[in-house]
Amino acid sequence: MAASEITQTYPGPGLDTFPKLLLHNARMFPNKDAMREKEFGIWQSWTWEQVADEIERFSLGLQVRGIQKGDKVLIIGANRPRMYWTMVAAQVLGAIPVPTYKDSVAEEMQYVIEHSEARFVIAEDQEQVDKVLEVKDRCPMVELVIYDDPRGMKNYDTSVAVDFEVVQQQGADLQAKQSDLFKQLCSQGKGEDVSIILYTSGTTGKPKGVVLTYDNVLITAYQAALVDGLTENDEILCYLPIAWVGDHIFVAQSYCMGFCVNCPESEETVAADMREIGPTYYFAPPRVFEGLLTNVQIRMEDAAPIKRKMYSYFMGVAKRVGIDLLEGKSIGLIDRLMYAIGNFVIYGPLKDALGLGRVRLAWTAGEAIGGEIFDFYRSLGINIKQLYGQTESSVFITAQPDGEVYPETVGRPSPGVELHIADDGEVLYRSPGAFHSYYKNPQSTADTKTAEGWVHTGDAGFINGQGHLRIIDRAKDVGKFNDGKMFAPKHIENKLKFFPHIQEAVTFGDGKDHCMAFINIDLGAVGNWAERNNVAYASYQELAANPNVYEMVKNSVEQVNQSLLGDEMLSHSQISRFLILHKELDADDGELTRTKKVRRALINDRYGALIEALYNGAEQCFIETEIAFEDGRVSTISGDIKIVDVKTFSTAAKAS
Amino acid sequence: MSADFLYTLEVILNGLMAGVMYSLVALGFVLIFKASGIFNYAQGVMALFAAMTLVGIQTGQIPFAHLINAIFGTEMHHFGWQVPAFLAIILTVGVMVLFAMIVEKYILHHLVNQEPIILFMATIGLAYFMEGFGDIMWGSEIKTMDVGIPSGGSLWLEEYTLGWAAEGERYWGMYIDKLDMVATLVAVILVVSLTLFSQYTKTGRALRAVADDHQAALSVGISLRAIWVIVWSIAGFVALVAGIMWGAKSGVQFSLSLIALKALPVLMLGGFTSIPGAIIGGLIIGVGEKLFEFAIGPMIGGATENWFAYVLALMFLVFRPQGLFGEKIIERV
Amino acid sequence: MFYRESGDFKKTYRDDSQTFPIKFDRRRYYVVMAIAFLVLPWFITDYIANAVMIPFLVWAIAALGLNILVGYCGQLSLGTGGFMAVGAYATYKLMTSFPGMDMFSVVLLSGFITAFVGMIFGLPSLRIKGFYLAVATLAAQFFLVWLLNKVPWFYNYSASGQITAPERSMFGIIITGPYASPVTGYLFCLILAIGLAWVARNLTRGRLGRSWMAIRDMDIAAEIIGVNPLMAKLSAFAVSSFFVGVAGSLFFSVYLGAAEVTEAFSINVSFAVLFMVIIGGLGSIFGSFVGAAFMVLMPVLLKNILVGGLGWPTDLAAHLEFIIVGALIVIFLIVEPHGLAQMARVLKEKLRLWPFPH
Amino acid sequence: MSIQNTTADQQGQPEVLLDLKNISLSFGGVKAITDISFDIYEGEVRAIIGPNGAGKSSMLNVINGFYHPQEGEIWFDGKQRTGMKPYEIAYQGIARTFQNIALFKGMSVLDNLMTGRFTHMNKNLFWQALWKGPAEQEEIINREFVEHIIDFLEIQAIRKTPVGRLPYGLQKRVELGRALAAQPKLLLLDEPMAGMNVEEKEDMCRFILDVNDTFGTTIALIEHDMGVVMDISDRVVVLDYGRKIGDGDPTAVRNDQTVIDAYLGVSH
Repeated sequence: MAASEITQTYPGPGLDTFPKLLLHNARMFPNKDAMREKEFGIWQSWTWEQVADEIERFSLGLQVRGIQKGDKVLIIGANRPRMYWTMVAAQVLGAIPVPTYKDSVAEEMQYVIEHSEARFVIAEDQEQVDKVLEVKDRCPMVELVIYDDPRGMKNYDTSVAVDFEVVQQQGADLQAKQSDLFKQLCSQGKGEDVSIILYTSGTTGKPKGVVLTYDNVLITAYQAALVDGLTENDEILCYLPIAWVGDHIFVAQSYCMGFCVNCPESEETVAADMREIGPTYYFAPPRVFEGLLTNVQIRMEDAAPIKRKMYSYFMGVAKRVGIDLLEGKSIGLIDRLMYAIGNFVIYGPLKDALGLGRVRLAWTAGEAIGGEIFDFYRSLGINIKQLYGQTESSVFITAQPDGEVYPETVGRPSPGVELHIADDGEVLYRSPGAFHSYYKNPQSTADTKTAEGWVHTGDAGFINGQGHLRIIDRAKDVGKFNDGKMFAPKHIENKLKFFPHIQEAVTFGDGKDHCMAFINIDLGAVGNWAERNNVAYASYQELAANPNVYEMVKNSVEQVNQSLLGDEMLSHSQISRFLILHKELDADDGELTRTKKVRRALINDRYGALIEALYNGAEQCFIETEIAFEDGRVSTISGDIKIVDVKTFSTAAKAS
Repeated sequence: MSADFLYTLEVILNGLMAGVMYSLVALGFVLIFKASGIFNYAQGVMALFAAMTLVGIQTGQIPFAHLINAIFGTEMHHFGWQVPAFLAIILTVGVMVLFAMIVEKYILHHLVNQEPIILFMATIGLAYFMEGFGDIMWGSEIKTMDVGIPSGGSLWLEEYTLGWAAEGERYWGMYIDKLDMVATLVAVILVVSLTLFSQYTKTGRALRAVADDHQAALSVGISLRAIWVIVWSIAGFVALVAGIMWGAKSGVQFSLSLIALKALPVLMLGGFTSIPGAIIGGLIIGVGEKLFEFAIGPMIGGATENWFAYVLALMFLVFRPQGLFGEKIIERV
Repeated sequence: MFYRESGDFKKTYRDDSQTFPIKFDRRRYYVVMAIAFLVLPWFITDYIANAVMIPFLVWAIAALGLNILVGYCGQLSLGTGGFMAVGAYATYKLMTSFPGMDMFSVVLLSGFITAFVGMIFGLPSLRIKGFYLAVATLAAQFFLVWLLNKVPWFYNYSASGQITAPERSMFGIIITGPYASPVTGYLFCLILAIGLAWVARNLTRGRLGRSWMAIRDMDIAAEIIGVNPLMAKLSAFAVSSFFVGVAGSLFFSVYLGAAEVTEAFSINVSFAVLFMVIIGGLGSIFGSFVGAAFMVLMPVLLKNILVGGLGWPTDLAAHLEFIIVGALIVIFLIVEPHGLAQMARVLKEKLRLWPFPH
Repeated sequence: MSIQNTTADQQGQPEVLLDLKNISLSFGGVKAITDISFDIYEGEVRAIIGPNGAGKSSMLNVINGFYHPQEGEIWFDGKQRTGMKPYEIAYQGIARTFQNIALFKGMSVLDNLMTGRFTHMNKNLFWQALWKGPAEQEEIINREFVEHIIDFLEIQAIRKTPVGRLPYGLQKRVELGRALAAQPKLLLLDEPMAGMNVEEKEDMCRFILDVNDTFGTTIALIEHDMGVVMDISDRVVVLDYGRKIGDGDPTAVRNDQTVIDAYLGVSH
C-alpha cells in the first residue's frame, strides 16, 4: 500500500529536535503548564519556561561534569519530571539517553549498561542507586550516578553518587557565566541525529537497543498528533514505564503540541491521580482496559439490587445505541433520550470515577483487545481506538481513523507509512518512524530491516476489504494443527481473558491434533466470588484447585468454544481440555515479559509435563515449580493439578 | 440558748431534711451511672411519672382519657373506684419495672458502646418523651398525693423546744415538718436496704462487678442486659419513693421533674459513683442553701436556692476536682 | 451521581484546603447563597420570615457557638440559655444607653460582653471535666438568670421586669422595634449568620481549631505537643459565648422584641441548643445549621398538623409534641449518633462513588 | 527547605543535650524513681531499658515535664529547668510519642501532623478569624513542611484519612510523624515498636534511624525488644526498680552481669 502524503514534517521550520522544540515552547507557551507531578499532596507544576530553565541548569551541570557528545546516559526510575528532563538535557549536549525499566533486576541493568556503554546514570532513588552500585564493579565505564531523591543518600560517596540538585547548581553557575551557551547547544542537533536508544524487553533472548533518530520520533509523533487534532490544551497522564516507546512518543507529542504531561504520585495512586487529572488523551494497553472493566464488574456485583438493575438496564441501552451515537450515526429520539438519562446516572459518573470523564481520545495497542471490552468503553462514549506499532516503528504503523473503528482491526496506515504483506502473511512496513538500527547489532538490524527500508514486524496479518490491517498473531506463533488448519493461540487466549475471572491463558495446538489450555484465574475476581460464597482458601493454589472454580472456568471455556464456531478459519481451534495452573504466571519467574506478555518457549519448557498430561488424557498431573520472591529468595510450590474435558461444538450442531 | 441560735439550728435541721430529699433523687442518678456509665437526666421525670402513676392508679383515673376523648369525642375520666395506697404502690412498682424493660429494650440496647454524651442526650430525649407521655396518660393538672404520710409541723417538737430559748426572747418552738421526718426515716431505710442488697445478694454483687469493669463482668457470664433492667428498675423504685415524698410535700405537678436539677450539684459534690457521697452531698447542699438563704438571701433579693447549690458545688470542685469521695486521679501517660 | 471530579485538581495548598474543594459543592454553595440573598427576600411572607427564617438563623448562630465548645473543644456546656440572656440584656442596655449606636455594633458588642462572661464561667473547665463540667455550667445558667432577674438595673427598673427592644436602625433601615419589617430582620440575621459561619470555619480549620480538637480528642497529648490547655479551653469558651451572645442579642432584639429572662432564657433553651448541635452533628458547621432548621421546623410542622390539621386541643398537641420530639431525638441518636451532618457526609461519599458501592 | 537540625560535632567531645542529675520521683510515698542520673548527647540514639515497672515511662514523663521530680536537676540545652508545664517544654523542643497511641482520633492524618506544628505557629485569634492573609500564609508554609514529613514517612495515601480508621502500625507511624512535625531537638519514643509485627518493626527501625540520620534529631527511646535496642541505639541506660543499674554502649550493657541478672535473666 502506498503512503499517504505528509504535508508538514515538523511543528515549525527547523524544529527537528527536542531541545529546539523545548526552546520553541518556552517562547510560545511560557506560562502554560508543561509538566505536573503529584507530590507533597498537590500537583506541583512547571510551565514550559520553568521546564526549559530546569533542563538548562541540569544540562549545563552535566556539561560541567564532563559529558561528551555521543555519550550514553542511562536513566532509571519512575515517571518523574526529572527523569523526563534528563532525556532532553542529555540530548542538548548531543548525548544519548537510554531509559530503562525501573523494576529490572541488577543483572538486567548490568546488561543494558554494558551494552550501551553508559558513562552516566541518572537514578531515581536510593533503591536504584544501590542497584547500580551493586553492578558497578563489573561496569567500569560508569563514572557517576546522579540521584533525584536524596533520601537516605547522606552517607554515600559523593565522588560516585551526587544529588541532581548539586549538578543543577553547577549548571546554574555555568549559566551565570555563559548565558547563551544553552541556546547554542540546543541549536546544534539535527533531525537525523540519534535521539534515543530504547531497549526492547524482547520475548526471547537478550534485549536489543533500538536506535531512533529525532526524525523517527518527532515526525511520527507530530503526524499522529495532527491526525487526531491534539492541541496544547490536552492533558495526558504518563504512568507507563519511561523506557517504553509509547511513553516516549506521548512525551514527544507533548513537545510537538505543547500540552501538559502529568506524573502520578506513585504506582499505587495511579487510579486516584488519574481521577484527579482527568486526562483528555489517554493510552493504555488492552490489559489495563480489561482490568478496569473487571474491576467495574466486581464492584458492581456488590452494589444494591436496585443500583445493579439500573446499571444493567442502562448498559443495555448503551450497548444498543452508544457506539452509533459516538460515531455520529442517527438514532431514534427515545433512544437518544434514554442514553442521555443513562449518561447522567450511570455512564457519566462511571467514566468520572475511572478518570475517563474528559477523555477525547484513547489509544490501545500492543495486543488484540476483546471485542466486548472494546465495545464496552465505546458504548460509554469514550473514543477508544486501536493502533498498531512497535518500538522499531516509533509506534505508529497503522491507526484507526474516527468513524472506522472495529474491534478486530488495527486501522489504516498512519501518514507516511507504506505497508506490505509478505507471502507467509508477515506484515512489513516502511515509514519515517522506521528505526535507524539495533545498537551494536548489525546482524539483527539486517535481519529486520531490508536494504530498501522495509521492516519486518514479526506479526502475521492481512488487509481486509475496508483497507484495514488485521493482525492475527505473532508470525512465529501462528502454527498449524496436524490436519494443516491454522492455529492462532493469542486469538483464543484473548477470548478467554475477557472473562473477569480469567487472568491469563496459554493455549497449545501447533503440531497437535487439538487445542488445549492453561488458565490463570484472576485472584481479585475469584477471591471476591469466594468471599461472597463463603469459600475459604489460604492461597492462590488452593483457590485454583477448587472444584467450583473449575466449573466456572469450564463454562467460560465452553462459551469460547461456541464463539470460535462462528469464525470459519478458527472453528477447529476449540479447546478440548484445560487445567488451572497452581501459580500465577509471573514476570519475576520469567514466565511473562516485563510488559506482561507470555514467554511461550519458557512455558513450553517449564511446564512440559503438564502439556503432555493435557494430551495424554490424564485426569491429573503432579508439578513442582520454583518461584522467586521480590527479595530474591526462592521457594518451590508443588501439587497435583486437575485436568478437565470441555464440550466442543461442531458446525453441524450449530446448523441444527 | 439564744433564739438566733435556735433559729439557726432549725434552719440547719430543715436543711438536713431537705438534703435527704435531694439525696433521694441523687441516689437514682448514682445507681444508674455506676452500673452503666449513663448520666440519666430523666431521673427527675421518672420521679414525676412514678408519682403521677401512683396517684392515677389510686384514684382510679382512666389512662389516656384526654386523648381518647379528643379522638372519639367521648367524655370519660374515672373508673370510679379507689385503690388502697399499698396496692397502688405495688402496681406502680410494677409499672416502673415494665418501664425499665422498655427502656433497656428499645433504647439502651441500641446505644451500647456509644459515647457518654450520646447516652446523656438520649436520656434527655427520654425525659421529654416521658413528660409528654405522663401528661397524656394521666393529665397535666396538679394532683395531691395522699398515701397516708403524716404532714404538717410536729406540735410535739414545737412544745418540747419552746422552753429552750432564753427568757424574754420571742420564740415559738422549733418547726419541723412530719413529712420531712418520715422522708428521712424512709431514706435511711432505703440506703440501708440498698447497701445490704448490694453486699449480700448475688444480684447485688453482679451489679457491683458490672460497675467496676464491664468487660470483666461480661467475661464471667453476667448478662449486661439483665443488669441494666434491674438497675433501671431499682432507679425507678427510688424515683417512686422520691416522687411520693416530693409529691406529698408540694403536689404532683410538672415542677416535680425539676428536682433532677436539684440533685445535680449533689452529684458534683458527692461524686457520680458514690452512694455515701450522694447522701452526704445532699445533706451539705441542703444545709448550705438553707443557711445561705437564711443569712444572706434577704440582702441580695432572695430566691438564692436556684443557684446557690451549683455555685457551692462549683467552688468545691475547683479545689477538689474528684469530688468528696472520689480518689485522687493520677494521670498516666 | 452528581459529582464529576475529573480535572478538578489542586496545584496549591490554598486550593487544596479551601472550604469546598469539590467543584459541585462549591457551585451548590453559591446557589444556596444566591437564593438566600436574592430570591427569598422577594418571596417570603412575614409569617415565614418571623416564624421560620429568623428563628432558624438565630438558633443556627447559637448552635454554631455551642458546637465550637462541645463539638470542637469537647467541653459539654448546659449554660447556653444563661449566655444568651447575657447577650440579650447587654443588647438592651446598649440600645437604651446609646440610642445612636447602630445595630451591627450593638450586636457585636453584646457578643463581646458575653464572650467575657463566658470566659469567666469557663475557668472551672481547667479543673473539671466531662459531666462534672456540664453540671458546673448549669451554675452559669441559674446564676445568670437569677442575677438578671434580681438586679433591676439590668431591665431599667421596668415594672414588669421585661425588656423591650426600642426602634433602632442601620443605614436608615429600621431593624428592630414594632415597625421593623420581618424581611429586613431576616436579611440582618442572614448576614450575621453567614459572616459568623465563615468566622467559625476559619477558626476551626486553623491552628486554634486544631488546638481545640486536640484538647477534645486527647488532652494529655495536646499539652505535650505544646497546646496550653488554659488558652485552648478559655478561647473556646470565649468564642462560643461570643456566638451565643450574638444569638441572644438577635433573639431578643430582632425575633422576640420583648423578653423576660426566666421565660425566654430558661434551662430549656440550653437543652434545645444542645439538641440542635447533637442532631445536626458535633463538630460540623453545616450540622449546626441543619440541627437548627430541624428543631425550628419540626414544632411548626407538628403544630400545623395537630392543631391546624386535626383540630386537637392545644394542650394535648403540646404534650404530643413533647412525646414526638423526645422520641425523635432518641431515634436519631440510635440511627445516626453523629447527626444529620454525618448522614450528609455518608450520602455525599455515596454520590461521589456512584455507581459503585465502595 | 531544610528540616535539618544542628547535629553533634562528629569529631570533638559530644555535646550534652539533656542532663538528668539525681532525679527522684515518688507518688504519695511510693518511690517510682530513686536518684537516677544520666545524660543524652546531641545527635545520639539513647535507649532506656529495664523490666516492667522499672520506672522507664516515669523517666520519660519527667523529661517532658508531665511529672515533676521531688529531687534532682534537669538541664536541657545548657539551661537548668524548673517547674515547667508540659506545653512549655514542647516549646523548648522536646516531642514524644506514647506507649498507647495518643493520636487525635477525630482528626485526619494531615490535621494530626499540623497540630504537631503548633509550637511553630503564632497567628492570633483575630488573624485566624479573618483567615485570608497572615493566617493562611502561615498555614500554607507549615502545610508544606508537614507534607515533607508525610513524604518521608511514606503515608501519602492516607493523608486525609481520619486516624481512627487506620491500622495500628500506621497509627504508630502517624504518631511519629506528629512528633517529627514539631521539629524537636529531642525526640522521646515510648515503645515505638510495641505490638508490631516483624515487618512493621523493620519499617519503624528504618524510620527511626533515618530521622536520626537525615534530620540529626536526638532520640531517646524505651523499647522492650532487645534486638532492636542493640541494633539502633548508640548508648543504653538500664533501670530496675526505679534505680539505674547500667549505662553504656549496647555491647557493654549486654555483657554487664548486673544487667543480665536483673533484666535479661528475668525475661529469659
